[in-house]
Amino acid sequence: MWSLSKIASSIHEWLSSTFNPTITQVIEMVIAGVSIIGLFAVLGLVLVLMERRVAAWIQIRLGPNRVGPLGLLQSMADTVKLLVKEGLTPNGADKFLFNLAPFIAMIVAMLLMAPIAFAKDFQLWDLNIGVLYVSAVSSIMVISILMAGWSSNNKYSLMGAMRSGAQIVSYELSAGLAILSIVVLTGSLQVSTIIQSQADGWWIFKGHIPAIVSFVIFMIAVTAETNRAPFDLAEAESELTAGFHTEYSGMKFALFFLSEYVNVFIVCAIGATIFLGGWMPFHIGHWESFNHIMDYIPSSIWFFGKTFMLIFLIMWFRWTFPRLRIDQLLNLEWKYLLPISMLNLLIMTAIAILGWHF
Amino acid sequence: MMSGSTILFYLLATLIISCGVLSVLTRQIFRAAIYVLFTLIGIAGMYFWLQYEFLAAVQIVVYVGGIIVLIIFSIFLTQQAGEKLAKQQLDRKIFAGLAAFCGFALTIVQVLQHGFKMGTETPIVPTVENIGQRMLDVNNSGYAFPFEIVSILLLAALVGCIVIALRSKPEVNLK
Amino acid sequence: MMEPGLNHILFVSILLFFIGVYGFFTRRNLITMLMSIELILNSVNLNFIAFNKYLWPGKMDGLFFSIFVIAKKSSID
Amino acid sequence: MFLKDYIKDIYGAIKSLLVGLNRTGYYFTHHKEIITEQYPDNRATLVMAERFKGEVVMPHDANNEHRCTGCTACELACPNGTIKVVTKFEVNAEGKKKKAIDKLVYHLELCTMCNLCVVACPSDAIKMAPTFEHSVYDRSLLTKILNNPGSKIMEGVE
Repeated sequence: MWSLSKIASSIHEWLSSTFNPTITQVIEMVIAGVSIIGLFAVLGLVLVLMERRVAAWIQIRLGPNRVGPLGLLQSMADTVKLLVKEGLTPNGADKFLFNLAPFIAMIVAMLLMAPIAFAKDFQLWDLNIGVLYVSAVSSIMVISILMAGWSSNNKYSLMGAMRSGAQIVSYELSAGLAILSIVVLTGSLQVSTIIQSQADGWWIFKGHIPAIVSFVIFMIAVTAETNRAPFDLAEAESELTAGFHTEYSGMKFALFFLSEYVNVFIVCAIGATIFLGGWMPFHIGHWESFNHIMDYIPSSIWFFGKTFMLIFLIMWFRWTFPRLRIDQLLNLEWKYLLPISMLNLLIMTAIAILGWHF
Repeated sequence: MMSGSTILFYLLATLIISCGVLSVLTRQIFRAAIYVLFTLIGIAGMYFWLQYEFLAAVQIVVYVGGIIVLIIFSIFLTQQAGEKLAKQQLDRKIFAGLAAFCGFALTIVQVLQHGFKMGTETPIVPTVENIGQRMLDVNNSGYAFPFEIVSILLLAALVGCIVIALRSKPEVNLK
Repeated sequence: MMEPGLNHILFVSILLFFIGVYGFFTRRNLITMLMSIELILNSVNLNFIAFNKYLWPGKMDGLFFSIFVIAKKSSID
Repeated sequence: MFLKDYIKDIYGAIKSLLVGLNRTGYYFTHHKEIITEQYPDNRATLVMAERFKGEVVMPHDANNEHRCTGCTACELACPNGTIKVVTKFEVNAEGKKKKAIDKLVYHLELCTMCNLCVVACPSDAIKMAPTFEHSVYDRSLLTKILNNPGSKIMEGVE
């Protein structure tokens, strides 16, 4: 049976037997970087196509079916179109910050890939604050949006950036509290420990109703954090033309676009890791024979299956719900999600102390 | 041959110092905020380099996600895009530069003359578990009491904010 | 170039401190003065951490002081 | 009571969200009733709606006769000068002069398909056709003459 960790370790052995340690490390870093960039490209292509297909199916349409067989090359064609477009910089814009903003968005998305466990023993950096690292670094994202909004020298951009700033800063709280309520149960922020603790069942099943509540809150909060509908006030087409990326075109716009999809992937991967056990197969308690059958499915398939299920959920939200108004958005966070998630955290702490979880 | 960690240190130091200098010299206020942001990220990187990961994450959460966003919002609400700050007076600059340089020279001489006694104890890994247990320890020199004081301070700040926000405008008599 | 140690980190943090002081003296705008204070406090935090790491590796007091400084700063803002 | 309203709010919100998700989920899983028209492929079976307004045409019967009297009501009704009626005088069998149309010039590129000319026509000579494939390589091809060459007015239309 193939697995990603075996491939990685065989590459590592071959490299360390051929070169000295420093060069081995450099080559491994290059390989990791290139594969992350490759993953980005694949994710961009796949998620754009998936989004258009899901949207079409929900609206009883067919979706892209002209470019390539079954329209599978549609996102390739989109990429080529964006690559050959002229990248404009508006007059009166702060050129340095204007050009820097999309790269910051991209770099942040790359940094976020580090602690994600893609398969069993297949992780770039298993640091001991993994989950906190993700929620910390993802807050740099808001800076790139604010930067883009200010430096475009356009009132729509500025308004979109301000809305998005208020939105991301406030929804980060309830996303953090939802993550914390599972961290209370595991007693660790390390991604590998969190996954290991779900070897006898996923937290969403083991943690009773509070886990489900925090899962729901987490999904709502990350939908808002990634600026997707129904929380896409930052780029509300009907009011703000396109919000913070009104002035962007060509490759710079493509970077923003790609980073949005990569962010969706990352938050779904974190959600899958925390609530649904990451690469851990579906196990029921100590029912060994059943668990053994489940182990035959490779761990990477489990991880990507769960992640894409959550991505589908977020796309489902997008094509179902209408956009919220800004005051409704802030009411939802401060009057409903935050008090509920605080209460939920309290209940979860009690459950953890009393040992009521399975 | 320098090791990777040495190269990393010098890169981070260059980032911190150059962005710090740019942030106090630039005349565009938004750029100053962005340079401060890069300085803070560089310092967070320095904490990572020192293997204080928890503090680095806290630094990024609080400064980047909170304070810099707040500063940028206040810039958005008070300044015009493209407007430059007033030019500083030359004598003021000279005075400030001289004072900063003298202070810097004095301190660095002091630091270099003072021979620090390097610690020889077995180092503790600052994991989250260790930090939590040491900080909330009530017996052997834990920091439970200061922790409570700081949380009361934060609560007071929160209440103060709400009071300021709730203060209703004085009713204007239209007659 | 030498292996970076305590003195290197102290050099960086002292330089950052006086950059902040220079900014505080020259700026006339409240927001930019606040930014300079930001730099000063961060250099102090870096100092705490460096001393904790190199002089008292068995304790964590420097770390706690930095966390309190960050908390206090956020409450002031 | 405040708490009761609060919980009721949450319950109502979750219920309405689930109803919405259920509806779209139904469409997603029952992927049979497709409303997409795959246009160039289904040209043979394409059915346009009755009410679709593509361009103004003048129907002629088998004897190459139309119903237009040349009264220029359509030209007057048109808000942006799309229709130009060019009239001539015909001498009929009894030696009487009678006004008739020479050409009815129609500028498709100016037309907004507002249907006012069709409404204004007293003798129902023109109507809207459901054609929509109007793209041509030369703009002058969009200027059309509606009456066929050699056509004449139908008997009994005044």
